[in-house]
Amino acid sequence: MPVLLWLTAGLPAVGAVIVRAGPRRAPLTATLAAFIAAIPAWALLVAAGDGRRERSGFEWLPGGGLDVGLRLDGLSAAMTATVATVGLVVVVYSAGYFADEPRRASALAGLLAFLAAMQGLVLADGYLALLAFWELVGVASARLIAFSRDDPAAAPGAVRAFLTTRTADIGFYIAVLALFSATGSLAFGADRPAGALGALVGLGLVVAAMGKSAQAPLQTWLSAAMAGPTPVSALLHSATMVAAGVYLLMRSAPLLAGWPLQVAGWVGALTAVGGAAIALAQGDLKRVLAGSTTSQLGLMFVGVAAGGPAVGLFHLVAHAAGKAGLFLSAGIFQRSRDSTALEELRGAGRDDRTAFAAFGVCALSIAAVPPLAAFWSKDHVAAAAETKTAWFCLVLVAAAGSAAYLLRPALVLWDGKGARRAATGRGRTPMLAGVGATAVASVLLAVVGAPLADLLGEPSLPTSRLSLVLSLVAVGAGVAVVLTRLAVPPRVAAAARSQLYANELLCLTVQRPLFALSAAADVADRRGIDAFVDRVGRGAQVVARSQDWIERRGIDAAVDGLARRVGRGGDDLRRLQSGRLYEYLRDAVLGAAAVGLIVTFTALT
Amino acid sequence: MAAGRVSDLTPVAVLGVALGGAVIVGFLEQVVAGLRPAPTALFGSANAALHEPLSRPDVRDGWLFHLAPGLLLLAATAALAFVPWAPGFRGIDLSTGMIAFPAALAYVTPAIFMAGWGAGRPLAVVGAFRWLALMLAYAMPLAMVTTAVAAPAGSLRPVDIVDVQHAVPMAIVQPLALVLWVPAILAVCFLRPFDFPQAPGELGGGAFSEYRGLDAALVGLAQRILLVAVSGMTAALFLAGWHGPVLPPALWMAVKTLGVALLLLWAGERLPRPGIDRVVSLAWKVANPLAIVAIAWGGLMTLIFYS
Amino acid sequence: MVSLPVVLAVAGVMFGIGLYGALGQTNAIMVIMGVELMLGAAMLNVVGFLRYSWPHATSGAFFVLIVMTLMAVEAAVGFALVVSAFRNSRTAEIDDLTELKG
Amino acid sequence: MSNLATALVFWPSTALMLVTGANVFRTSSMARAGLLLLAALGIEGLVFLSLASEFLGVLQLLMMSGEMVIMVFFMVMFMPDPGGLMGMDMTHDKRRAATLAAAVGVGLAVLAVLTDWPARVIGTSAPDVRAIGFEVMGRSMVTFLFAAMTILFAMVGGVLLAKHGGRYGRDD
Repeated sequence: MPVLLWLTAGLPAVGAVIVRAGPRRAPLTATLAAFIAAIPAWALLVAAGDGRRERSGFEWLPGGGLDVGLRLDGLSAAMTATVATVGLVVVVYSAGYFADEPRRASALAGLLAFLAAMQGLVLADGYLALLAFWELVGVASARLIAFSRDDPAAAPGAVRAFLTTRTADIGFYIAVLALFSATGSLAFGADRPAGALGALVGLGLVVAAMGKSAQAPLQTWLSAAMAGPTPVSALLHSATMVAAGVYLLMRSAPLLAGWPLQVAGWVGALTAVGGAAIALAQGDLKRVLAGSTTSQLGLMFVGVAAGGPAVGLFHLVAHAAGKAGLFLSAGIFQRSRDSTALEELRGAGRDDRTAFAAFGVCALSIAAVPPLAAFWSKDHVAAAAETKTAWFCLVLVAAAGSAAYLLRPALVLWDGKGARRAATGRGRTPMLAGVGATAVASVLLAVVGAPLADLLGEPSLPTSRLSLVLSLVAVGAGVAVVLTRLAVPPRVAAAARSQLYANELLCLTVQRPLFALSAAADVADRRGIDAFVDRVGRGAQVVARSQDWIERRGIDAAVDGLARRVGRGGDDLRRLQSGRLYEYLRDAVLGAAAVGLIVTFTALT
Repeated sequence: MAAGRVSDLTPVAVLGVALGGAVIVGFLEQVVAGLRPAPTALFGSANAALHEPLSRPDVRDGWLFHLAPGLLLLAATAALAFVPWAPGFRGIDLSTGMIAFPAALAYVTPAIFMAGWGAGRPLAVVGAFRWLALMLAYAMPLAMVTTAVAAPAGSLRPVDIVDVQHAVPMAIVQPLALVLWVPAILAVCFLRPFDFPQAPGELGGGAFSEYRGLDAALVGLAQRILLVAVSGMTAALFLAGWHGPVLPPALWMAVKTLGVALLLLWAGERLPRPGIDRVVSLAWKVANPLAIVAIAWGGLMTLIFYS
Repeated sequence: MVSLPVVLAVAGVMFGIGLYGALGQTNAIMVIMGVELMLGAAMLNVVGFLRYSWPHATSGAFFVLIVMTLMAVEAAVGFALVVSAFRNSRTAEIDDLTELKG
Repeated sequence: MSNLATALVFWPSTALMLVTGANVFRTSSMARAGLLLLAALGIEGLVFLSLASEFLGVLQLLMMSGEMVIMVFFMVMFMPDPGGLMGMDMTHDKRRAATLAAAVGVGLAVLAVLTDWPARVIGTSAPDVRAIGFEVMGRSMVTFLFAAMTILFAMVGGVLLAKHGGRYGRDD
């Protein structure tokens, strides 16, 4: 069983190397590697379902209490199977998507390397290993976003994504350091230490989760990351990497119990609504989906905070299938029209009805239409939030929003006026295979709620008739808003289009004060210190002039003599550096002998 | 090396196996060449060789020329001594046998260099240099493969490695190791198709071209003892050694060893001799990385099946 | 009979032989040979201590392993330097390789 | 290994080792020098064996064979007179080198004999292979990994140094 753990994390990495080494057969080897790598992950899920719990690791710093290793429990088993399955689907799809791309081996290897890091993240045992894989995931993601060399937005997008998540990761580092100094261990499952250190742990972990999961006000990087290839968006920015933040919350639930989870819940609820608003205002299909992801991840935060890990996990799994499908079918449309702008895509759904059907199924699932998967998971989130009225209301608004922002692009895609009958090009079969798999999963995953709760050892998921009814009403309201083309106040629309001014907010709260501080420092420097220095300088000039003549008379002559003598000494010493190896060696031996003698005499006396 | 593990009969036993094995290998060579195994022909040619006068190369390092067959014979016999023959019948049973065996084989290389250099003829020197290049390239896979094979037993003692195979021979568990091992041992006993130092068609006989009489006979004897040693080690490491049904252990081991030797001779007879540059580049660029893979595979198998 | 001082004395003499080679030889490869002999003497020291003072110290054996590795590294880098120098100035005589002269 | 057996192997071996080692620098034939060094270091392996260090002795025998054969290879390639036919002198600064070396060698030997070493013998057998294995893969793993990385870098760097040309193409 420990072997399976290491295989799950190691096989994708091996696959990445093999794919990179043999670019000619990259699609085939990548698909095979993803499939072979998925087998141990599924086996782990089965084993965990049978009640197996394993830990395999080694002591990293002996005596330091720092263990590095992998673990199998309900949460990691569910996550690893999700990651492996979505990864397999996306790699299969990518084999088609990158059919005409000359650097496809690099892209496919990058996907596999990312999978390896992600598997390590979800299987990691202890915060030290988790942190290491957390950073690896960030690096792999930045590399994939920056993949395109033609798109001018790719490199800035990667930098923004990397820097934003890195900044939030500082919270993780602070939390880990605080936890270690308070408890002397970085194992999972500890309770939060009391006092200021405990507060640092809670806050740091929540901030890290917010950064990775693109929660407001750090959500802008996700939009920028859409410059990456579409399969990358599907894998990283919907199903796996952004879910790492939610995973961190679920994994740290005992550490975060109390106010940190409340903070996370509030952030999630507000982000759910904000993300929905952003998604509604975007004119680019992938950015719509990015906004939707932000919103749905907010719902997961609420689910974890209000209902416990199982609720969040179910929504994570259901959302992973649905959102991956949406992105993948978006990629098919993108290939046919060479763009992801909604106006360019008008009628693309009619050109490719199979892809549109899959898009529809996944959209219905994410929009929480019964009986699809995300309907049930979102219902559990809503039912869990019922105890806290404010969250409940925000969740319902977000539910209405999700119906609206998914209906809008669907209508545009199905618009007959723009149909062109354009060909998708090479590689359609594997792409459709990937999309179809996610659509089927969006239907089938509806039943996994109870087994997932069982896997995590929780008795049942919260349900309530009231939330069920109100959710359906909210979905209806969202649909109605789009169909009736309800006018939105222009200021709200503008705000939503520009990411709810998150950048400006960060600018105002972080950048401006920093600038102001440096400006103040500058003034103090010029007025106070410079003037003093000037005065000292003028005084020094006077002294210097008076010394000048003393110097020329007496000191110069002495210095010249000294210099001449040093020069002669240098010439003598130069003879030591003969360039002859054996003379150096001889000097080294004599030196060593001298040291030996000194040591001996010191020891004797 | 410890006294308790070497009985008084050990030298006699090892020499007996060495000489007997060499004679049987001589018969096998006749069989492979398509002749009827005839003792008269075998001993007759040996006798004739002994009556030839020695050649005495007229160079300053000529003494190396006569030292080489001795070192070769010593290396071959030492290698043979580390092979586990049967539960009660083994040469030197070291707990580091799997290092000692390649260590003994490693001295074949300087011996052949001495032979070529001491002959003082350009072609012989070139033949020896080619041999050096070949053996340096193959020494690493040889040592690494022994590591891979020793992993399941958790011991470097050959006897333990034989015992760990009582159920499944190592050839089935670690086929890659066997694939890397066979060319390496063919090269180490300079058998065809890797017989660059002495093939008649290459460099006019190569490193051993000047050998006559007793020297030549000793080289031939050493080569046959080497073949017995590597065949025996192959049988022990990969074919479960003396384990087998019905027959007594020693007999099983003898059958397996002779089978391997016959197979090696037979294959060498039929395979074409590749160019030295191709062999060396293959050994460095393919066999060495694969040997690392073999070690990893051996470790994996150990973790899964043997721990 | 053999005892610790005897082993150490032998190692000392061997070290002196290596030192003579390293100092007195003109060819870079001969110098490397001298250094190898000196390292061999160092190993002999450790083995002597291992036998006569603390036989179960695995760290001593480990130290010898490291020295063997060091010998291989030293030889590999040394040969590479010799090849490189030989290619640049067609000689491996260290008397002629004096570019480092100050 | 009994004390008698140790002495029986140790004395002839060390004598031979010192003689061959000294002759390395007295011969003018490169091939002979390389082979003599091989003999000296190989015999050192026998000395290890006689001092009950089975693992180290066998390993020394294995390592030195490969290393010294490479040494011979290089000597023959890079020496002006590999066969030693002209009997040219390859030493410089002979007297000073000999004096210094003799002083160091004799000094070390005298120091070794005169020092009052702790006479604490706990057993007569060196650590067995298994214990060394646990040492290498346990407490000293980081050190050994470092050594492994060093030798890898040395190999790669050596190949790069010795390769014709560099990143800007062949230089000849």
